[in-house]
Amino acid sequence: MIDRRRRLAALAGGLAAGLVLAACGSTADNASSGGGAGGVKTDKGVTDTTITLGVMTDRTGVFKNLGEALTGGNELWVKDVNAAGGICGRQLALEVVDHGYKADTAKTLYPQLEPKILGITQLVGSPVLAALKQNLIDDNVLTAPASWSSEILNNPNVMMIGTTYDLEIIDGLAYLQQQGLIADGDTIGHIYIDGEYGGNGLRGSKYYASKHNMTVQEAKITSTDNDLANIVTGLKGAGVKAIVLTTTPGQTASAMSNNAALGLNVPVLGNNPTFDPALLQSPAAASLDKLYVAASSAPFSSKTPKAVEVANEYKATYPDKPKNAGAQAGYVESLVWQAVLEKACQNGDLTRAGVQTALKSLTSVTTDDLVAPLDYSIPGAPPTRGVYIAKVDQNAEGGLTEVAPLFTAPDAQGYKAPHQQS
Amino acid sequence: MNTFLQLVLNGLGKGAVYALLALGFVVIFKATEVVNFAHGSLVLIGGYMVYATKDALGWPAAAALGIVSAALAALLIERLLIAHARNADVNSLALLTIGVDVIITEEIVRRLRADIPFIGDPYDAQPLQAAGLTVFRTQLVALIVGIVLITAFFLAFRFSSWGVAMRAQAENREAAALMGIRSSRVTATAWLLAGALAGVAVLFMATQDFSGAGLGRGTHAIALIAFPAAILGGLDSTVGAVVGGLIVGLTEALSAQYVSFEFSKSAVFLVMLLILVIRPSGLFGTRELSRV
Amino acid sequence: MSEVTVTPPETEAPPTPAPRRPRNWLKIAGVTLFLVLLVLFPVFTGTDVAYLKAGQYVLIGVVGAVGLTMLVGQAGQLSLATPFFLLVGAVSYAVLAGDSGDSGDLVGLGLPPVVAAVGAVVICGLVGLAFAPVSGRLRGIYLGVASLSLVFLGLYLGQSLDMLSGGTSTGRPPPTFAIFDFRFANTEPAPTILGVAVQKQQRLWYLFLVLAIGAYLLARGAVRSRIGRAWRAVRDNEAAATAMGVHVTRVKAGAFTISSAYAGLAGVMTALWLDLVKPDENEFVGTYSITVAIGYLAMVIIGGLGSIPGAVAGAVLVNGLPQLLTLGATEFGWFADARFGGPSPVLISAFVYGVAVVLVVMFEPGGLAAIGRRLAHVRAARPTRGGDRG
Amino acid sequence: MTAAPAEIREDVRTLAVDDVTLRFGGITALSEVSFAVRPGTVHALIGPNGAGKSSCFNVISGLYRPTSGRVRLGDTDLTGTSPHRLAALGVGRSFQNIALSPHSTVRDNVLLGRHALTRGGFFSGGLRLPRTVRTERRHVARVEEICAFLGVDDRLDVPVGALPYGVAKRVDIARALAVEPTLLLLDEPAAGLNATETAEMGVTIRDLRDALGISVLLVEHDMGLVMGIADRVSVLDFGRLIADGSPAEVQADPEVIRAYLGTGGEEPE
Repeated sequence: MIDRRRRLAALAGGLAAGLVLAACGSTADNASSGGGAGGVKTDKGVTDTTITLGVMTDRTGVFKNLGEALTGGNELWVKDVNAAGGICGRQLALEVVDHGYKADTAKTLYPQLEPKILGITQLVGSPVLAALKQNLIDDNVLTAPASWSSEILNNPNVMMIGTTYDLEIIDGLAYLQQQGLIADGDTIGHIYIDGEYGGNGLRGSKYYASKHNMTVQEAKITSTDNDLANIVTGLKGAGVKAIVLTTTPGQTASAMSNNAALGLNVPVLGNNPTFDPALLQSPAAASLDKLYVAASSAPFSSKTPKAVEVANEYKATYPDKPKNAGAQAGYVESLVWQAVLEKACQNGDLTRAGVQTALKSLTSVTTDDLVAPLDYSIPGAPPTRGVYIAKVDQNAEGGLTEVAPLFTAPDAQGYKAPHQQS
Repeated sequence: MNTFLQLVLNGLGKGAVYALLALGFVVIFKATEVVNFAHGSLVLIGGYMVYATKDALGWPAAAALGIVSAALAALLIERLLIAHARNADVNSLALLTIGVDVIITEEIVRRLRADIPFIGDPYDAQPLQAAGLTVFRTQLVALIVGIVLITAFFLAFRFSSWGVAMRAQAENREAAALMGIRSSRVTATAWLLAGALAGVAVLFMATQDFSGAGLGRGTHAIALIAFPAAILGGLDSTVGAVVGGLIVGLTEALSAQYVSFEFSKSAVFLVMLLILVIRPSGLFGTRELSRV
Repeated sequence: MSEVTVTPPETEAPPTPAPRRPRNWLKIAGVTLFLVLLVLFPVFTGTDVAYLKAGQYVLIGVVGAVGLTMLVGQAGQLSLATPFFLLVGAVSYAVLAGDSGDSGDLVGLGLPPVVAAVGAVVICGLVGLAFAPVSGRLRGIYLGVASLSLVFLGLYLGQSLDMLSGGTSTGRPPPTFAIFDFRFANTEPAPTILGVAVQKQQRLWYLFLVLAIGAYLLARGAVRSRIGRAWRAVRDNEAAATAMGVHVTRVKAGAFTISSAYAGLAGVMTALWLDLVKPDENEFVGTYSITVAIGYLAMVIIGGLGSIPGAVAGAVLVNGLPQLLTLGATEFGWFADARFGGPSPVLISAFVYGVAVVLVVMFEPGGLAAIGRRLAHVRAARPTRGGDRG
Repeated sequence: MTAAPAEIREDVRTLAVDDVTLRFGGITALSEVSFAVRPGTVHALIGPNGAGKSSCFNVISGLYRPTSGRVRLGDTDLTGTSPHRLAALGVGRSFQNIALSPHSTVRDNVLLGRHALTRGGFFSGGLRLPRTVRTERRHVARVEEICAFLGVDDRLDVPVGALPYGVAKRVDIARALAVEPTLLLLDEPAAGLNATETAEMGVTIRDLRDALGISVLLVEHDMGLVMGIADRVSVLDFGRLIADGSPAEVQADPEVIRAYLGTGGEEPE
């Protein structure tokens, strides 16, 4: 209580005086350590009764739809696990903070969150992850980011959940070729957001093109460029046979609608973040039928039993929340955490170092097929290389139907991720 | 060649909307020498009203309501704030509009929550194709509306009593006041018209064809791209607004293809910079902003 | 020129030095107390580093805003280019002090951090000077919008020159700041003040505090001196300034240079604060975005154009409020319904500073500085534009 | 009327306007104008509206560059000199519409006049080095002297914007004097002043000439003032110099009378 009052005073003190009053509080370090219940070693974020995980999400910024669904998925998992008796004799709790997709806000929130948690089960936003990279390493906080870029695998504290963007695109292009939609020697267009997300996707298409004698026509955009008419005009001029997107849903709509409007009409390949079911209500709806989505997690409407179960539970618990693949992705993020925590519990070490050790010993985390089995034993390598391929379907809930569950291209097996160590 | 022609078409179509936006800046500047940084938020108000009422009222009535709302909002800003800040010079008033803009924009974005509504129902995403070229219907409608409105403005500036009064005021404030021209009415009318222009422009902006995005922060940002259009044409020139709008549209389209897409926004600003260094009051402008 | 000392008729009074105001002990005590509180701030926050981070962020704003208010308020040149110089400063620091990165594709000169920081500030000043052909020719809003092009240019260059900036994907880490062997990082053992360990964040706080106070004093001195008078003369009447011997073009260019250098220092601080140099992905939201440009402009308007203490107050409000509200949000559960369209820290902060800008222009063009002066009865006459006294 | 100053200083030199022609496009604003301001005299430049007084004034102060002809101060050619260098050459000027900084104090405004006499940029000022502070104090003292001379020393800390017009006018002249000029250019010093203030201004101008021994060139509409204080008067009409002599000579000149009556402009009071 004193601590709380002291902080409130410090809060006021930043604006004016009043700091003197605040000085009465103690500044003693209150982190406890040592043996806990059941002889399990613990440090931060774990007490005898509770394991606390952090969620750094976006509820008010540009990715609030995704953030809401992911957080919903995380919360469902906590509910399920706690109903089943918790992990290691402890109940789970989430500490959720909203950074609004702003790195400066996150930078301030992090030190407030860090002492309370064992690890992070959801971290939204490439700029946020980049800004916190050093903190996560310094504090040894294991983090499941809502970013699937293989560029971030050089951070040993990142726990990748599923396939990375580059592999999604490699698998996706292989699927298009398998279907006869593109052929060796073609020119393909790739519109990508400059940044961790888009750039990683581009790495995938460049790799695939190099294996199949294709030419990639690149177009770099920023996350707020929504009018792609001039770009698609240019791609049409270049005679592309397919367009790859690593873009936001809004940009996907523009690319699709111009693909139709300008009479280009080529197949378009995107990955998970490119699609949002809300697009089906936009003026671009009629032009979406050419879109294929290669994603590491199952679409919202996936027929995979666990995905159906999560979707139903999600709809029942959060009738107002946006329905997108974030729900399953959030759930699966936490499922992997569950595997890590259980392993660490077996090892008798629920410290931050302990969960790191536990993670590296996991070679096949199964998630009821929400994502392909995950292997965390190779540093820097994506834990899996399989994707779900889906196609836009007006009638499917969440707007996508699976056309190929867990598809892994031969080219994907041979691909070496940028920070892969073997 | 087709690519080039298509780009020119894209550029001209977008330029028409930029011109409408730039005209909004120019009308207010001509009458009051104030640069209205809140134009983007007027755009949002108009768009928000259309979004909020089009399901209940139908699109045409909602569109009309949106235009009226944006106009009234502009009038309110002028009557409630600008008119009461009598001691402030025109530069301070421009800063005041920045404050207004921040407030309105944040509030509308909050009200939109997760929605990014498209509001160009009757014409959006219905392209016309001929001879291998595509004309976006939104931009065609915008072009026609733009030509009609801009012609009406030219006529009004020349011949209506308001236009005469406004030009007199633009020439010399004190003299106009002495001649009995009611300056506050001219000023209020200018704001009202600028608001209405913003309300019209947004009907084309929050579309798949024009911006590729629905109403939101991005719509507000487009008004910022129209700023160079108004400035490079000359803030006190109606012709300048039209030419400026088209230059911005074409610069954007052509540099996206022939330099690089990410350069296209910088290109717009660099063209503006170049023109300003050569002609500090813009292509058709007659006055520098602040006098010695 | 000759300084003729003809004693004019009707004045037998010998030349007297400027009347010294009697020492205001109350004021001196107040300032001392305030400084002591700032020095002890890490003690109050203790292990709650979050509040220290918020405090550091305010100090970054102070440096940038003090630089901007000299340009906008004193020299009368409207600039929205602050984020561009923040970016140039941050990138320059990383390039000058950094190494070539894990994969060797970055440019890094490996200079000592102090040299790099000074170098970054100088580079920003020179870039600002290079903008002189534009800033010297344009006035008012024209200059404001022209300077906005630098923000767009910065975004483009940051994306394209990734061997310098690290690119928008990952950016590049700025080297840890160090003065000789004293590193601004966590060490074992660490010195303590009143039982609180002085670790990385505490050290950065003191570094930023020294920089901000230095920037403040330098600016206040300059504003009260010859150069400050020249700025105001150019702002108010170029012809008169010229007649008094002021080289208008040079003074304008100089003001832009100095303001850019201040922004550059704020940029170096930003890099150290974020532990990261990374260009934004778009121009509207981010560390070097238009939102930041508007924020800095709001700081100097709210503080009172040209007022150095006012700029500090503006920085506390614009940079501090959202940070504190955000911390309060998690600490005390404020803004719980932000995600249902309720108010969020960012929204409330934007409202507060938007309204403050409007109110200041309408009712108190001298801004917070003038309000403060009136409250303190420092001065009876009503000054309308703050910092003519610094 | 023609009382010479107490002593003629050696550094006060003749200002010679030599055959100056100024054209803007097709319009000739000044045509072959020549006259000289002798050291230590009060010299008035008069003429009806549009006669070219202001143009001539602006040529002298370097704002306009003449199409042909020269302006010299002693041996120094002012024609090609940048206007900002004139202060350092000993030319001070006041403005018709008081061009002071309204938000700055009287002291601050007048101190600007010391710009060319002082050195120092951002750092020397910012660091407030002892030397800077000492120099500054010396200049402040001199400025206060000048202000006392002009009778505005009781308002040194008042922002100029809060002063009555007549007082502000004097501050403007104080600033011109702070340059320590040998030639003082006054642009309509009596404009906007009432009769009492005008008379006081006349006394002040004579006084400062007498006390400082400098030359004064003034452009003025108020004939009473001009005829009362000028040692010599030059008259312009349609860009030409039509008369140049003592006040009495000029007043008697038929061409001058015609010029004033013909335009219906200001009549000699």
